[in-house]
Amino acid sequence: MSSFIPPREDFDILSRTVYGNPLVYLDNAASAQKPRIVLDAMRTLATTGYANVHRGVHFLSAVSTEAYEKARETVARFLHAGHADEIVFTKGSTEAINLVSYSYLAPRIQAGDEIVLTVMEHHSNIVPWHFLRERFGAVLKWVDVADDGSLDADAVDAVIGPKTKLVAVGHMSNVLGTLAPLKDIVARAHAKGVPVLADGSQSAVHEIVDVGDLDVDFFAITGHKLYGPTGIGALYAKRFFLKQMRPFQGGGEMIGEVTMDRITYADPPARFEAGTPPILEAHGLAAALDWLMAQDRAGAKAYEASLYAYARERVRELPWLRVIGDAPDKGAILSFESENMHAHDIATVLDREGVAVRAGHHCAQPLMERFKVSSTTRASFALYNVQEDADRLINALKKAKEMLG
Amino acid sequence: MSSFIPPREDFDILSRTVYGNPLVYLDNAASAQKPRIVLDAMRTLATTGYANVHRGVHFLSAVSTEAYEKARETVARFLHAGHADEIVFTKGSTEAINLVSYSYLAPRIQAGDEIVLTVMEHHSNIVPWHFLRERFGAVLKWVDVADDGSLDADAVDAVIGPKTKLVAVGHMSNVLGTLAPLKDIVARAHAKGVPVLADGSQSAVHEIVDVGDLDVDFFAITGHKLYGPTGIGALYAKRFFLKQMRPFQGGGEMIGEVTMDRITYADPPARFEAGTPPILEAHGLAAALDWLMAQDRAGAKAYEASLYAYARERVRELPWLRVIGDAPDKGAILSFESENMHAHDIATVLDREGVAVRAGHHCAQPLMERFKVSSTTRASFALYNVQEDADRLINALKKAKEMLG
Amino acid sequence: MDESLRELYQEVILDHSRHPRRFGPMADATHSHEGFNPLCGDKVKIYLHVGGDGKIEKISFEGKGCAISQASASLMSDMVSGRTVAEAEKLMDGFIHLVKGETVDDLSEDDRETLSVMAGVSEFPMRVKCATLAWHTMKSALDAEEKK
Amino acid sequence: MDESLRELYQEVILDHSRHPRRFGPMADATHSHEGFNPLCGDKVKIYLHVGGDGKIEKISFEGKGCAISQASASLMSDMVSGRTVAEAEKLMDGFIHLVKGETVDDLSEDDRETLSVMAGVSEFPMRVKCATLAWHTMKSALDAEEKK
Ligand SMILES: Cc1ncc(COP(=O)(O)O)c(C=O)c1O
Ligand SMILES: Cc1ncc(COP(=O)(O)O)c(C=O)c1O
Repeated sequence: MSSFIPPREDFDILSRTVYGNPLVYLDNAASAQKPRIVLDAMRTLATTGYANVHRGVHFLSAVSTEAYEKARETVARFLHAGHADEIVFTKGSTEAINLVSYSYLAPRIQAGDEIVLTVMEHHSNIVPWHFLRERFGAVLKWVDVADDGSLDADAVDAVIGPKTKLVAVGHMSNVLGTLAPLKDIVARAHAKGVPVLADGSQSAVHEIVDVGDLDVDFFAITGHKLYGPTGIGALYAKRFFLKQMRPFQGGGEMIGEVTMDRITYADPPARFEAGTPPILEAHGLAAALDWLMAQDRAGAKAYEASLYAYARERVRELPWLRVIGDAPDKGAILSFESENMHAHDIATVLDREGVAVRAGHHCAQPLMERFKVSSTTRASFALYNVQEDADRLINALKKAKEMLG
Repeated sequence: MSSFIPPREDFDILSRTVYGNPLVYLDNAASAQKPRIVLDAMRTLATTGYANVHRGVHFLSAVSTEAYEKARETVARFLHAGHADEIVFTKGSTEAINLVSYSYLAPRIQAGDEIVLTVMEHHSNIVPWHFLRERFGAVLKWVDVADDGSLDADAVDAVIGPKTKLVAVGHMSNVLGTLAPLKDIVARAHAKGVPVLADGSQSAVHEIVDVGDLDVDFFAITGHKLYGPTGIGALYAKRFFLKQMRPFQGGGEMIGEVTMDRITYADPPARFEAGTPPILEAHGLAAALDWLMAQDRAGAKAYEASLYAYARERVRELPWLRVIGDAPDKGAILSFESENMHAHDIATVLDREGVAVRAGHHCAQPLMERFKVSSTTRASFALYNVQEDADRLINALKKAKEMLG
Repeated sequence: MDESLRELYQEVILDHSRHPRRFGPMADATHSHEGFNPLCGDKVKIYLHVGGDGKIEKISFEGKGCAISQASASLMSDMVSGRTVAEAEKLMDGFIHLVKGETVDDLSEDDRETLSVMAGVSEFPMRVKCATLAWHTMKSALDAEEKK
Repeated sequence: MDESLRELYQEVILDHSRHPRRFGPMADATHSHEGFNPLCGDKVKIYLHVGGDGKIEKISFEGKGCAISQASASLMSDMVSGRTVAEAEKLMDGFIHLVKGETVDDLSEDDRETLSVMAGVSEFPMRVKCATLAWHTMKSALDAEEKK
């Protein structure tokens, strides 16, 4: 494989068994496991330095506030954002995308205005735009992918027109593993004066993301796929956009001054963080990102790619499976279907073998329609997976065929 | 005091020191500390049973899904809701109230329609309604409190008119400690056909809340004030209302079917839970509520009341402090101000004595205006506080007077 | 290999799913309803022809989904055909108890035995919804008159 | 009692906060700005009269807030009066370094000594914003011409 050594011992859960078999966790695209250091960090803050943030002058509040704001800097560093105040903490990437929809686009959209998206989007990067269609008459313009699942910047460019108000594109597909040519797409869109939102839910954990280099205007990430806690995510947005955006949720922390008949709002990013934020989770996310940044990331990427290549090759032993998504340079996500066996049945058999995969539409129904399948089985790799995991997957698939096929 | 024994040993943080002094944590209304059992529960799920919920058929996903849905039942039990599907998980009570604003009221409000609220609301129960004023021309009708901070159901009734679309009232003020006569208010509002939202952020931890008995239509709670984790809260809403409400955020989990030009939505509560939910946090909240429900709650309430009464009495030794909020049967929240000493300066001195209190406007600026103060110092008690905490508070206040006064 | 898997995917289940009985639309249906599990995408549409005496004279279904959901729809269609609505609903209650691993009284020995081919589902909590989809859909179809 | 507290609330600070210098509005201000810390509610409004030569001929302020924010506004007003805008901004940079506990070069010995009465703030990170509010507000007032 490669010289990268998977940091398995950082993850207690990886040594557990499932129905008597050692766990093979290949559901990483749905959610990644969390290294011990993340859980420790959250616990330590909770047991030694916890209080509500921002409004307190006492010691514990200072400790928690510092941890929270330091987490913002860590996210900025992770994404190579120029300024920490370009990071808005959210519940996850779903909320990050909804924030752009409600606070940036909704007040600017008129009937007939267009939003460009691709057929490989996750529902979280579809439904918020459907809302604008339903509520304001926006028009969704869909960009197709090629049969191998690859996405062409030209194809995106072709549908960007004078009425396009936003290009919303997944950086990496959670089903196909396709990596979008984001930098190219951004350049084309900007040439026509159109901002770009990228859904980085899948890419951020595998790629080294540099929002400055990509020049992307909005970038959404979600903590639980980044080896971090649930309940936390972030939106990166350029200051230029944040400044013009109206608030999304209303509550504590996001106001300037409130009277009975008048209200002013705080500057970004506070303007978009109403209420008590996920304090412990932000701290946990920072620990996860620090942990991830301390890995040999180029090595991890190559390692994941070699794991994927190995699994992809071995699937050829199973001619009754059709792989969906074979774009070049794609992420370590292997989706397949079988004419005779339903994905849920396959996944159930695999589960009894200790192999955890996801089965279903993966919140990407338009993509299922595009490939004329109702569901797929998906094995997705993380940096803690090993070659044996792929072998166990193949063996379990053979058993599924035996039993169901 | 009383026979209730404060469960201090469940909270590691309570044995720490601050600047060499044992911690006296009296900032519970901002956020409560978390018992060990909550942190353990989250860690155990993360290290033995974690995966994304709902869409997975594999073992870990089943474990996490069961934990998540069981947490919903626990919240329902805690609030005495009739059905678990009347509980929507949110990031906190701020999001819960915004959900009602966006999904219930926004599509129903017209210019000139009225929303009734009280001057003692937290910004989280003000700003979402200001949005409806700014965006749709709604009119906010404010109910005053008496000089002792008490709220009269008659006063609420008096402003409910034919154009009132919602009464939004805090169940317990986070500054005054005033307990609203909620059952009475609900009865009056319902008599005029107006639904009631109660902000239970402060009350749920002190009172035994029975949403059925109160007959309240919407009730918001927040985990971190309930000895639970950050990043989680819940909205209770009657099925009747949930069914009519449109989605708030769009994304995974909340849809029925998505195509390129059409979309249907899931039934409640899923319809309102877009994206990966705070899985570990919901589980942690359930652990906190189970822990709380296992306490002698009537005893704890009496105990907190006796702590408050003691502190209230001792504050009389300090005639240079003016207490704000002296309603009968109020919660254990003691707010005060001093003409010559600013709340932040007082809090800073107290902090060096190890006494953590909050100072400022407490996200209740209209209330500050009502009492003609710019800020107050607030000591708020939890069931783990002890009489010595009150003594330490008084002594520290005397030192503040010495130093500042 | 795992015994409970063998039990779940026993031959009769696989046979039902591969060769579903009473599959297809029905032109003269008195009741029909489409059921859907948004989490996994399983779909089933149930057609019923109920006579004036409350008897289910005909039933058919169309659907797409996993072996469990399709076999369950096929098995159900076979079983309720010719029974009264009340009997069908009793059968449904029994079936739901069965796949949840709860005790089932109230059913005839014969019905219990026929249904028992799906008892293996009770070991697979994540699959219970697959097994019950057709039954809930039939119930919705039958309730539709009053509800809509 | 705590030494750093004594340092923070030393007599000259309390004196400034109780008897603020140059307090009140200014009718002929060339620049003014209202600063606000939404987290704690501190407010300060700065009025400046800047001459054609870039000299701050007059300064006054109004405000409401903690001892630190008011003392800082008072001290600042005293110090920048009669200086050029450029000098005032240099003083501000020095002050901000000082209250953050960073090294301060670039200031005269006299200025450093005068400012040092607020050095105690550096031990209280949650109070730094109180101390800098007036200075940031003065800066915004001076920048306003270009910006607005
Ligand atoms: C009365 C009241 N309402 C609402 C809130 C908002 O809760 P959260 O910040 O957890 O959303 C709070 C606490 O901050 C509160 O005290
Ligand atoms: C591509 C993609 N976008 C968005 C999301 C939504 O992320 P979350 O559910 O954490 O908000 C996911 C994962 O669920 C995803 O894979």
